[in-house]
Amino acid sequence: MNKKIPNFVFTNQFGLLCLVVTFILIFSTVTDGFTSRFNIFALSRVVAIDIMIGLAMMVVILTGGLNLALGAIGVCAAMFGGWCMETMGIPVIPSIFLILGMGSFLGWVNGMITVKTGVHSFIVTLATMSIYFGLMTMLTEAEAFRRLPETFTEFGSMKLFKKYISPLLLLSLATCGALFYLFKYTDIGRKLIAAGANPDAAELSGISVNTMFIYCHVLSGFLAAMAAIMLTTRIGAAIPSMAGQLGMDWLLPAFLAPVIGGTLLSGGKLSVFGTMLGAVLVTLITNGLYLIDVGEFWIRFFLGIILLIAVLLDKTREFFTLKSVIVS
Amino acid sequence: MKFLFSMITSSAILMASGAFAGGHSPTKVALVPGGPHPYFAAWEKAGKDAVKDFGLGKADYKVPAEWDLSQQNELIESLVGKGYNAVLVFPGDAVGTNKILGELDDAGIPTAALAGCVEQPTKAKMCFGTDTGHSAYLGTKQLIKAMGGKGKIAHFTGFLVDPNTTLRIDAVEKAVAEAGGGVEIIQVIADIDAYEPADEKINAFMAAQGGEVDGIVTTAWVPAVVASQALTNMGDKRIKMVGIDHDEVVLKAIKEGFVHGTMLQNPYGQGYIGSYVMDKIRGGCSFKASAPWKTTAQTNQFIDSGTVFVDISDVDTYVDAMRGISLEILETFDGTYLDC
Amino acid sequence: MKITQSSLLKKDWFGLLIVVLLSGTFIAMLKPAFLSAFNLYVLMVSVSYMLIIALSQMIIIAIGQMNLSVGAIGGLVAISFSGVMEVYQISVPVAICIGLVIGTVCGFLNGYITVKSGISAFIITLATLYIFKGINLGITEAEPFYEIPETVKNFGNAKIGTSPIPYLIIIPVIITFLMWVFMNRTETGRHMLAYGNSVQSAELIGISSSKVVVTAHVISGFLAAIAGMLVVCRLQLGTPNIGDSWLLPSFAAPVIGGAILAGGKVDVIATALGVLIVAIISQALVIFKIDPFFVQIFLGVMILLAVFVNRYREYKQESSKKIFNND
Amino acid sequence: MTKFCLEIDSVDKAFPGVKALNKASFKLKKGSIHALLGENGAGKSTLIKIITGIHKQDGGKLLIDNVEKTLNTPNDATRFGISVVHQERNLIRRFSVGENLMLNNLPRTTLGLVDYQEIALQSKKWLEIMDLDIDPSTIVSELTVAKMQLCEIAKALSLRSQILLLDEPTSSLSPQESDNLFLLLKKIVRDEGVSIVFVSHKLEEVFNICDEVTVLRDGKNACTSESIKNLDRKKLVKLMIGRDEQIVKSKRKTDGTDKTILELKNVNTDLGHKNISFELKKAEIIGLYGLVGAGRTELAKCLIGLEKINSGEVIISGTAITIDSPRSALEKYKIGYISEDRKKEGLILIHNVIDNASITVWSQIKKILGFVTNDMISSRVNPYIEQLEVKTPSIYQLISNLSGGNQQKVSVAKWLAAGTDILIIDEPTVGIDIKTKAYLHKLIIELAEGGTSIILISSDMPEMISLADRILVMKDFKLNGIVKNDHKYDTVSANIMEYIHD
Repeated sequence: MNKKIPNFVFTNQFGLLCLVVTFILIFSTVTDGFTSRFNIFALSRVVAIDIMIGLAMMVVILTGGLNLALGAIGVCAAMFGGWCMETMGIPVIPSIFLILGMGSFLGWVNGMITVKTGVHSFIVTLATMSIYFGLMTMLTEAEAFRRLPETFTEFGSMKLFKKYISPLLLLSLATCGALFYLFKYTDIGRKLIAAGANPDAAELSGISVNTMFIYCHVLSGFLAAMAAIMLTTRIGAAIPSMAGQLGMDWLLPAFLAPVIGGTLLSGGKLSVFGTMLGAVLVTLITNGLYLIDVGEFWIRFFLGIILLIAVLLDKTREFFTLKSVIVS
Repeated sequence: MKFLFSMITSSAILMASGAFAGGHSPTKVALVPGGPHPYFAAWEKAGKDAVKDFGLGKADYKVPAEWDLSQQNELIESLVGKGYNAVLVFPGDAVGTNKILGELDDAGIPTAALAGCVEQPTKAKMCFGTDTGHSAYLGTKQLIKAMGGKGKIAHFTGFLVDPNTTLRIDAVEKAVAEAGGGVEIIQVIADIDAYEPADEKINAFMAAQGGEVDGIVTTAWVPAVVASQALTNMGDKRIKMVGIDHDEVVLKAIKEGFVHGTMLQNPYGQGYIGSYVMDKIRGGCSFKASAPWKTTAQTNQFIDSGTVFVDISDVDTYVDAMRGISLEILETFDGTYLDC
Repeated sequence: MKITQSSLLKKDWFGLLIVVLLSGTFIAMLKPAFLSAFNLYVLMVSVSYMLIIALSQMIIIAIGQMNLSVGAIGGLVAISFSGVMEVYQISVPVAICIGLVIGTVCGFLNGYITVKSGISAFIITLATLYIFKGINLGITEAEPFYEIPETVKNFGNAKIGTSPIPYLIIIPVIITFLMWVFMNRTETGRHMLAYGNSVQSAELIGISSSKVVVTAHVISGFLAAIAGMLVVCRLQLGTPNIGDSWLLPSFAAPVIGGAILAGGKVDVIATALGVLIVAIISQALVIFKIDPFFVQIFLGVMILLAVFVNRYREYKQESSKKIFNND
Repeated sequence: MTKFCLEIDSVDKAFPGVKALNKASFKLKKGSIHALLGENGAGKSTLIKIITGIHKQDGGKLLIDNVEKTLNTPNDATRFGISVVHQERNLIRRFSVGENLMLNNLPRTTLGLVDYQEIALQSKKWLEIMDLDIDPSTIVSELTVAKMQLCEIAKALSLRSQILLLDEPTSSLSPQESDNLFLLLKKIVRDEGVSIVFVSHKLEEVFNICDEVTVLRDGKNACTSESIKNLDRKKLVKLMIGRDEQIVKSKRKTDGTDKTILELKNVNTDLGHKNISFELKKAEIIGLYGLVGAGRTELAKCLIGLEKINSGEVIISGTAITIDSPRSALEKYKIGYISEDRKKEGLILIHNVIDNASITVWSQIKKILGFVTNDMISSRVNPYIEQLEVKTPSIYQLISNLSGGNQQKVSVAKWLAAGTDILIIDEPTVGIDIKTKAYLHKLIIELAEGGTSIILISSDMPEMISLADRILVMKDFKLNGIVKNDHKYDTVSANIMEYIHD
């Protein structure tokens, strides 16, 4: 967390930045459409949502846990929002708060169950994933909310900076900024990290680890709801299938971004900047693979390979940095 | 290494194709289904034939790896980035897909909804597909006829998120209502457009209520296949069933007498004619104000791609029947719909 | 009398057996159709491959890891199995061997990469999940293979004589028995459980962790392969989305069967009963015409419930021990 | 020629940053019990790991029965007849006793399946040798700690081991259990012809059962295979710590008139403590002495709210209170706890020095919206890091790269920075080198002089006697007695032992 600037060159983030730049250079030279205004705008919007999803997972990985219910929370929040706006006629702004509240609440439920049972959040969120999603489909009868206020949906197709960039990206970057501030410059953020790194030591040092873990799950739910709002504005409707069956389609970007970004799976170490770059890298590569025609069906395969390479590289890097520190 | 190679070759191709630009540039159509599904497979050949027959630049079938609106959007966006300038899409969502169609329209790219419609208001030039509601209605009528005008019906259908599913459920209800009091729907099982859950649910249904039910209408591909199979396996010819589409399992079951018949759709014609229309529109044509649009629950810019009921008597010649319909539509299309 | 009672109660499978019997009786009383021959047949069919899927996950839980790629392996094997038969006209036994080899190789890769990299199996199998699924989609372009030989199709449909017992369940029952023998009666199986109990202790005893982990993953891949092929027999086609929905049930059954995710505690019989419970109740939901989405919710609630119960039993055992020690 | 069954000859072993062993040697006579002594960090555990094939030496030789051998894996060691009984319980808790005993080489039936009858039969034999009257099918987790210990030895014997390494075997045993163990050890040396390497901190035990002694200090031999007859306690201590045992005396005067700051009245806890009552006065150091398992650390954890207190009163500055979490212990009542398990409970090893040292003060120094910067933190914490002379290249260094002593200083620093009134210090000098140890002792005294009240938990008798004002002796989760400490080692230690063995 507190690396000095010259050390930045040796960090994961720097490596990622280099990769991002390299891929941008490659794709913009080899493919036609990559730098087109349409493509860049489209990319900025996808990146925005993937960053948000990645951050939502990152804050739970911080605790050494996982949140498989991420997508389910997102969809539930979006559908709840659709209900608020379409059925109840609640104005946009209060609705957004309600959506975020819903996401946070579902995250809180995950957190409470995890903390109270002491069971690993993997199994808890595996269960709540199917409960949330099932409840949502039951209550909505899988009917989408398609008549959302235009003020809400327009946000998703707004174009800024000579029509190159979606405002959604700015929202995501702002969220990154806020999380960076939280983890670097506030006592709560530091406590969250400490609790994740070594719950026993943190507890004995006067930190309520359970509360911190619940905060992480709430934050995760909140960020998932943010992602859901962004996705809803993008597609202009709240649709039960927006994150795939059980919301599981969000899981790949959710894991890719933080893991590539250098967040430690055992908890206690995260990188907001890295997660952001991880999401950027993944979106870039996906887009590039589409453009150079590897075949739509092979994209998953390549993403899997990239995830594998990323974790293996991270392991080797860890090995070398650890060595160098001990020697110096 | 191979990866690098494919990057270089594909970029070379792209450069080369870019050279055509200028004037009415060659039309490059992308045919994008909602996700992988056997129904759409005919689009691939339809696109290729359209390139050959109408001199298009390209007409490629591009499938999102999963049934997911976001993935479909991402794929379409990247296809446009890659230079496709016309998009035929099976809407991932009746409203959700409108958003991207509007954006494509802003970028000067004509689009049309194929096989399923988007709701209005929309920037899609047309919706060209099976009148699914009508097809389901006709199919149910056929079933009721086969059942002798009375009995209990079960309805198996596909993804609830598919815009067509609701139409189908309503249409089946309508046909049943028209039959008077003799016919009753005892269960609708939806959201079973994948084989494993479909197998599980349909068989559980058969086990529990197979004795009570007299007729089955299926209005989606997978349930039709699984239900045909279930009836074949049970050796049951008492229960009448009307399926949908042309999966070989269904066709075989018709020949063997386990399934009464099936409602065929015309995916090949959709892709073939759809590609043709896109090229026309890029060439400066537009739809006549007086075009004889059909109106459905979703849109009033609908063109029927045709549907045919097939039973044991004509199951062997269905391909010709469909081709006939396609050619018929194509022949009259310019005159009926377009203003060039 | 009292002794046998309490030792029976201690067994994971005993409580589950009671649940199975009670729920079975209850449903049969309300809907006699539940016990009809055809319904029992359908029930056994769905139990058949779920059993293998659950065991495939269970053996990884035994060593304290997770295998997210069970479904992806099953799917890849399913399409390879049906694909080689359709495209290359390969005979059924050879195709089966090819399927088993692919599953085993996939499992081996999972285990080998996990051991060599020291990264958690969770993340490795997450990556291989997408790799295997990606290969599957890349090969099939999401199109099913239809040309399944009649022998395979018949196997998927046939019943033993006039009984409602499907052929499909024979292999799973044999495998369940073999797995029971393996986990309880073979040195490798015992070493796996020891490893799951405590990696450190196992290593000090001289149990090779790489051998244990790789073996477990190989078996898991092998079982996933069998499950994939059984589903092909059942569906009579090789569709690429086989395996997509396996994740939740693969964890549900072992967890309901009292498995502890930290490793070292799994029970083959209890897992099998877990599969049975899930199947019975899913079927009951259809019989009672309960909203199909409820199945989803129900599965989730079952997992949570099982987790609570396991937790509570552990707590009870711990606290009873505490008193015992202090005396 | 005397027959040596194990000979270690000038073995070297280095780890990144430390030289753990530097030409260490010893010779184990067949049929003898050989003590391997040394302070924590002297290299004992490294040497044991080399003998058992977990580590490989960088240089030097290892001879078994006068033949040089190379041990690459723990299996090799087992094959050559060497077994180790570790400090950590290494039985598989969910397995039966019999299966644990046989796990390396499970007997099989003709079908190649595990033969549980044979297991019961074979293991029974080894259990009998250890005078253990338990059914081999008993699940290990149902045994008492002492029985588990004996099972581990039985397991080593079952491997036909000729050389047994016992690593602190008595650390969690009661005196009776220990005595019983020694009798058994003598018996198996006599009857089974095994040789034993005995590692212990308790010198009385060494004099009780060992024939020869090897002492390691800083990775080197302080004495090699010396007969126990040539040594006495004083000499042995000098060999271990390199100088005479020094007792730093506290010069403070506590006349008992100071204000009582903490009082426990008949406290019973969830963990099983019964009727604990004592007072802690301002600026006083009270010691909690007892064997491992006496419930001292557990009592501390109940006090800071980690575990529940069921009945009785906890009174702080005259008011009866309930502490529900370490957080309220710190924030409301200014009670801190320095854990004995530095790596697991004390420090966050993957974080740096300053994050570790400041963990307790973030809430105190935050500004609006929880704003905290590294600068704010370092200005608060740095004085303590400097005062404690923590040796680190930078306050941003990862704590795991620091030596044990410096790590311990950081975990003290975080409580100093938090400004606690009551500090519970649990085994502060385990694994700490002599110099830092003395420094920490001085520090504890200074803290008390500065007005902090301290509860010191230590198993190190000299440490206890040099620091504490009063010593509370605990046994079996009960307070057995209180010894007024006049810092005279012989009398005080005798008093303490009386309460322990009572």
